[in-house]
Amino acid sequence: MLAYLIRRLFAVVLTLMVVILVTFGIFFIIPKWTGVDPATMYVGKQSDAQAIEAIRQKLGLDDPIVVQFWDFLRGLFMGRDYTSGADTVHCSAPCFGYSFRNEQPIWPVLTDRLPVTLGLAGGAALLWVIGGVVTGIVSALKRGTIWDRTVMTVALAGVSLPIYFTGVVSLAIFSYQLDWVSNEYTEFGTDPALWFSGMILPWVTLAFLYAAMYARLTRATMLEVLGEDYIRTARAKGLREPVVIGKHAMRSTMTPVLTILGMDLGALVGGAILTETTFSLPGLGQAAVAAIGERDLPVILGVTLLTAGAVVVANLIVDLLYAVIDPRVRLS
Amino acid sequence: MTTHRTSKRRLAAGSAVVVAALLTTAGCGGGDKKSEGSGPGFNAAQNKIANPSDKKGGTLKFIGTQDADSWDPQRGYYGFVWDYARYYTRQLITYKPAPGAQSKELVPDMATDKAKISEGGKRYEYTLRPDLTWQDGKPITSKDIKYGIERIWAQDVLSGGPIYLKDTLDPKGEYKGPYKDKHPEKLGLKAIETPDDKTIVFKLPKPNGDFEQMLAMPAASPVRQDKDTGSRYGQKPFSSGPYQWVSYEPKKSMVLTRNPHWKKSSDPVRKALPDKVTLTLITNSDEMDKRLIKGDYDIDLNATGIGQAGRVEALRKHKGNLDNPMTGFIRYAVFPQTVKPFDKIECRKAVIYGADKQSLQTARGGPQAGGDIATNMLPPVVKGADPKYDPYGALENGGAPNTAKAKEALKKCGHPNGFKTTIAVRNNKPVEVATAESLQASLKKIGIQAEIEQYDGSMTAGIIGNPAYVKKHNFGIIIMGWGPDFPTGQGFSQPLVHSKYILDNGNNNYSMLNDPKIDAKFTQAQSELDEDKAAKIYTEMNKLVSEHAVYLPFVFEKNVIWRSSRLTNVYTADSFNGRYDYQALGVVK
Amino acid sequence: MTTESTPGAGGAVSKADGRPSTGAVTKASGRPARRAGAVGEPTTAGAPGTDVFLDVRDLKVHFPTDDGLVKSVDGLSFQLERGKTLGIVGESGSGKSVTSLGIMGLHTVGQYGRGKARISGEIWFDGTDLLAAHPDEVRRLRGREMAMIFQDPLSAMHPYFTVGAQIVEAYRVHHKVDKKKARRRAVELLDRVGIPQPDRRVDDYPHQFSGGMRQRAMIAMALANNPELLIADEPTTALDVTVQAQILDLIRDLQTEFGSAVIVITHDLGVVAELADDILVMYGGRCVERGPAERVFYEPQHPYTWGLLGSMPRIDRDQTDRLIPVHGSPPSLINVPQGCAFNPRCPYADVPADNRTRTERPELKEVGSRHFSACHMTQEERTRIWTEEIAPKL
Amino acid sequence: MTAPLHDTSAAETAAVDVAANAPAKEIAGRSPAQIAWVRLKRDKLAFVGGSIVLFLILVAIFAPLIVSWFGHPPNEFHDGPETIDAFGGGQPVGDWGGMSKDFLFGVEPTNGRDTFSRVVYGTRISLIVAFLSAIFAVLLGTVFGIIAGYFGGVVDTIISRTMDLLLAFPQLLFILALVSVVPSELWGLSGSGVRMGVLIVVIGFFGWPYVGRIVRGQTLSLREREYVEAAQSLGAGRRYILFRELLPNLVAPITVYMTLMIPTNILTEAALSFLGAGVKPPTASWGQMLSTAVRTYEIAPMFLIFPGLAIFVTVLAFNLLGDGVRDALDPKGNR
Repeated sequence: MLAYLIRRLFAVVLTLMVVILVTFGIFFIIPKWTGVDPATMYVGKQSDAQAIEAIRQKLGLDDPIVVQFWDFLRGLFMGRDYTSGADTVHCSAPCFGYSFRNEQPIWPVLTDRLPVTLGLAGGAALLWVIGGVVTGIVSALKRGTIWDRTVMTVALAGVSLPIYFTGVVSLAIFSYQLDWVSNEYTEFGTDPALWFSGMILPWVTLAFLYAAMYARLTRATMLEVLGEDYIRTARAKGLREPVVIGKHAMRSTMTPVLTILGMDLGALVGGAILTETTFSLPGLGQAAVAAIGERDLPVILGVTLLTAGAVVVANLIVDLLYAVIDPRVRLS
Repeated sequence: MTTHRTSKRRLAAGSAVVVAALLTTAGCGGGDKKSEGSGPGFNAAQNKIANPSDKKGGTLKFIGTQDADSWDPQRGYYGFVWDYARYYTRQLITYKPAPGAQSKELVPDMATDKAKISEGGKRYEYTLRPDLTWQDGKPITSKDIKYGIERIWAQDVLSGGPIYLKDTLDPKGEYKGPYKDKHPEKLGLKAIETPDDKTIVFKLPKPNGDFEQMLAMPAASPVRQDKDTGSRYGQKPFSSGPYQWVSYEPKKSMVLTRNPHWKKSSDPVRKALPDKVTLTLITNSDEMDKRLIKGDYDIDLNATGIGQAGRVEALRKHKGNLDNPMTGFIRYAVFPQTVKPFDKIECRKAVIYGADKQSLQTARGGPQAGGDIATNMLPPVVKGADPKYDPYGALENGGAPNTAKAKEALKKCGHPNGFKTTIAVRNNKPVEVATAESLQASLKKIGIQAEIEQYDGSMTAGIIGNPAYVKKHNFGIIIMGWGPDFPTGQGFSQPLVHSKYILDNGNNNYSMLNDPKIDAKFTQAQSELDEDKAAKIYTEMNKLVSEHAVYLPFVFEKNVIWRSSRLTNVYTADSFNGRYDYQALGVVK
Repeated sequence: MTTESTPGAGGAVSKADGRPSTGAVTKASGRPARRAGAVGEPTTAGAPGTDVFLDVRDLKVHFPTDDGLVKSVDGLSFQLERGKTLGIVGESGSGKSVTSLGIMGLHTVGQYGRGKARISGEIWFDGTDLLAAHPDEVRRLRGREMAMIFQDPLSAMHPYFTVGAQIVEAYRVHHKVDKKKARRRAVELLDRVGIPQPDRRVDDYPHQFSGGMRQRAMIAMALANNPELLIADEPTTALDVTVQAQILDLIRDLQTEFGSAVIVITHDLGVVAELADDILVMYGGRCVERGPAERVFYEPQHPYTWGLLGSMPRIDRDQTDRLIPVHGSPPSLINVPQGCAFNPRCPYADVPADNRTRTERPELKEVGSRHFSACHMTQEERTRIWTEEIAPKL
Repeated sequence: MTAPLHDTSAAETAAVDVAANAPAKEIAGRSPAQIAWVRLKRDKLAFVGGSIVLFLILVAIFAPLIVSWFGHPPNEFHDGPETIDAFGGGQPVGDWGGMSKDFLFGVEPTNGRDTFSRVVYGTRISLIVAFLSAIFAVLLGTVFGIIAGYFGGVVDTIISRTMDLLLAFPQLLFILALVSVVPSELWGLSGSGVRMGVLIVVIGFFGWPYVGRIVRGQTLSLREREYVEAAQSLGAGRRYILFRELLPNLVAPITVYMTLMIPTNILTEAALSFLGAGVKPPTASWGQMLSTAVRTYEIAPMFLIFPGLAIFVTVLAFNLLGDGVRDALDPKGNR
């Protein structure tokens, strides 16, 4: 068990290293081919050769990529100083980098945005798991009926709708036309009611998409499980049908659902790009898109790393959880 | 089959509801009465003061979607920062607190009077007013002003702001900035002298008629050395103005309250009416417009104009709360002469004639939100501008393209059937992309095949500001906009057309215009201390520029901006790109 | 009622003290009167002195599918007395398992949505017609009065619950006892079916058991409530040969001990030979031969039974000609062959005159004492073929 | 957000797995392909989906013809006062977003381009990118999947780890980042061609691990099967076994996966275009139209509705067809 964990954690670290390396490559090497000096993006309307040189130095842009990579890694664990001339900025560990656009370390930017994304993902997940799983089960139990066909067609329609379409349509109706909800993120601490009002549409639209997927998944799994021998055994014992479904069938049905949920949540932590863009939520995904637009490499790197980390860790958790749920799974 | 049909029908019914809901907007086309709403009237704050008042108190609520590039006075370059900075910074001289064109006049601020200019325009001397204090009550001295200005030299730490003063006072860059200064008080800059705490003297290597314009920028604000936090100063500047910083969260909010040590008697400019100034930054501009119209906030900090949706609603229902000022910006296309076939003037002329100016104006937002069709490259807010000077007939036929002349020009330039080129446009400015598409469409009609290249808007300095890159990537047409840093020919045109501004990186003279005659006009105008005479020289300079046919101006930009009914003492100021003069604003409680 | 929840301390669960006197038994007194009215099917049931408590009459189980109606069981009748063992034999797809699930009522429960089974006929169980009874009533009987042992114990046990928990659950559905007592019962049962260290293994998961042990555990689960009827559906198919014998022994021992009636469903006549009192041979959803075990074994009256017997490996037989295979494949249950369902595969299909085998479906006819067969051939023809052609080869 | 784009639910994967394993049981004498075809024809939803897909393909092929009959050239501006209210917000003149006989779907705000024509032309981009990237992903996935599954050992480990790694990447973010730094001329292409090429390669590249996993699993299980052993014992070469025995068995799962991947790719392409990383203007694409519509929906809702519906209908049609194909190839055959 311990050996397994150590090995998995090692794999996690390795994966993240590769992710950093690749991200580094994309944003350092390719721009070099295109002949654009990254330092020029930090100077204003009136650029000054001295300023460009200073920024290049401060960012270490002249160092070989290996050195830059090493500096970044060291910064992650030990923090680092950005020095140019007499001015030194300290970025304490975990130092994901320092944004010269905002004159602040990246980590607080990320931690600032993380709650938004977590709030979005968490709230939506609650809705879609309940909605998707319940409809999926009911559909499975009413297989072939009008209910089933209707729900499954709607679910198929659901997975066919891009969120930036449903999102904007819902905004047009509920925010612009009816003015029921706000189209701007308010922090929970500032005003919980406003926060809630601003989150409803993102939650519902995102949850609708996922609920559709989960309903399909749950239905299919449930149908498969209902065909299992042990369900017949449970019935043969004289168990009431709600117990058969609720205890025996659910336990098996939830395993794949939980797996997918873990991975989806992991991916959503950094990946609710479209939802956040559509609803102007200042989460990680939006930060990433904005950072790509601004070539704010430290932020891109930070979000990418955080996202990849979330996915990999979610995978690990799912695997561990699997071992808890399914006694047949041995961690080795 | 039944089920399937049922679900289809339900689906259809559902989408019908959605469509119907959406269409209630689309449906209300003509029948509406154009109402003036509750405000004092359309353009009521244009060239006059709307709701004049001296009543103090209340909270003035700004909202915005874009935070400052930096609130550090020496680093901020965004127009709204300069306007807003007057809340917490003071300068020796500043723009007159008056509506419209009057605002362009310079008046003394911390100085008792305008400069005593001597030595043929190479020596500027100011005396400070009494009772100037920092927010902690200590007096503001001439050394604080010198130290503040010196910070401009520390471009390695404090990049981003305007460097006119540095270029004018120390063109060779001999001084290395206060952080590397060996002087005990870090006041090693030779070009500025502070004989005593109340006197400051500037010594220019050569005269510059616009020198006081440069001193009116926030970059010339005092900074006290013991309060200088270097690159982090912008997080919480130490106030010399009527308001001081209480809190600031980047991209979220800011609160300013009265600086108790600021004395009205020492400040002839700032009204300081509200007790508190707040700024809320949100991300969605449509939501911002909605909240402004609703009355939750008073004014848009960025003043980039109400978005399409808000504009339609506001024009329909709240026209009285709108102003439609000129911003001083020109939106244009420029042809780098290094890129073939734009090395030939006739090819450039072909594009100028072939462009559909009305379509470009529509793409910019139409006559109100876009601006007037531009005729030449000097905006009306700049002295010496003549919008009637229309060398390429931009206004003929309501801005329609002159296909005949375009074809003729094409023939002359040796490409009778047109040619291929690339339009470079920033990817983060949808309106600019729209103008690129418009230009592309009209050029296609005369046979010019233009490819649109959307480059990274944040890399402007390194992409279109890099002539080698421009040439290599065949950017024959670059779409940009430019506004004056100060309302003179130098403040607007010099970076665009003067040969010394051709740089390897961060170039602004995209056309690579290198005409000694034009350069000479600037030298001539700068040594002219009489504004009106200088203006005449700039008029001539502008004609020379036009004759090169390297620019295709689209519009003299105008914005539709919102003025809350709560606001008092409101007027737009030419000196601040047509924004309201923020320091003058008050609110009714 | 008094001792119902406190099984014997010695571990042996005896029939007498575990049997509650529920209404079902009381009802049984009224049964003969109702049964007297039963007519139609050839039957020996109701004969004085017999203790028939399972009486299946004209059972039909049909499944509608996209391709047509699948007639898995099409008119099956048989009886079973207390304490006796019935073996149902046939190929896969002959309807054996469908029959057993039909008795357990597992076709109607949990069959959601479209594609529900259509069941008709009567299943009298201890005085109750299971098909007419309220599903809840059937459910209460399930597991308590009738229990089932499934073919593949690995897939038949829930992989996520411990063996003990699954036995405890089976017990507590029908007995209101606390978990401790139920657990004790589970250990006891495991011990009885021969699981070593039952108090430890009770907390193991099914996958931690070997195949044979799993089947023992399965049996323990089935016996948790001392059922009157135990249905064993291919109880040994998934097991090693050596283990098979052990399990069969166990079932036989337990039957003696508990006094349950047992239905053994199998395709393997060897299994039936070990256990059964009566044998029922199914083909294409119908009964083709039924009778006491010794008669079916020694005087089989249907060509299909001959085939089955011929397929049975026997040690005392010569290697070279030991098997008489049944050629061809099982009939489609959607388009059952006209006439005798077995006719396409029957080597003697042309023995009866008038092509009857291909046009007319043979009815079950009594061919001996409690011995029935559905074949158009005359008894003489059958006897001749059996004695002259088949028996010598076996 | 990457996840919803790549809707690879366990159920689908499972179904695919099953599909390849067992031959259809009830109707003997017909090949699995025939059985699948019969089933597919009977599935009315799949039939509807298939018909729409066919229709869309025809629309894409004959876009110029259709537009010449019913619309205006897709890049032609109609920003005169009769179509666009330039004095207000640049909104289309008239109700219903300027819908008329001339402009069936109304016009785009600000520049007055014919929405109908642009939606029609958008079909081309969507389908080409989705099809080619799916093919690319399937090619990569099949090749690497077979290699990993067949050779096993270190090769398998390396390929499997690579697939895991790719799946852990925040894909949309990466594609977005990649597309934004790719130069404007590449592979001898320029303009929209480059962008399309990049989109195809990048979407396909991030899609192959999904196919790769399935193919690898299939190959592994097929390798264990007797007939491969039999073929091997008969002295058949490895390559022979691969192509004669494995490939036919992979056809079913690959077909299913490809039909299910196309709608996903359509959504990815639209998402990238929506985020500004799609084809260059003025080339019409649905996602790019939507990104304009997001800014203008208050004044021109119809311009939001049509491209949105186009994506929805296309993706739904492919999903219906894909579901149908999957069910048809699923031996359990129970819907």
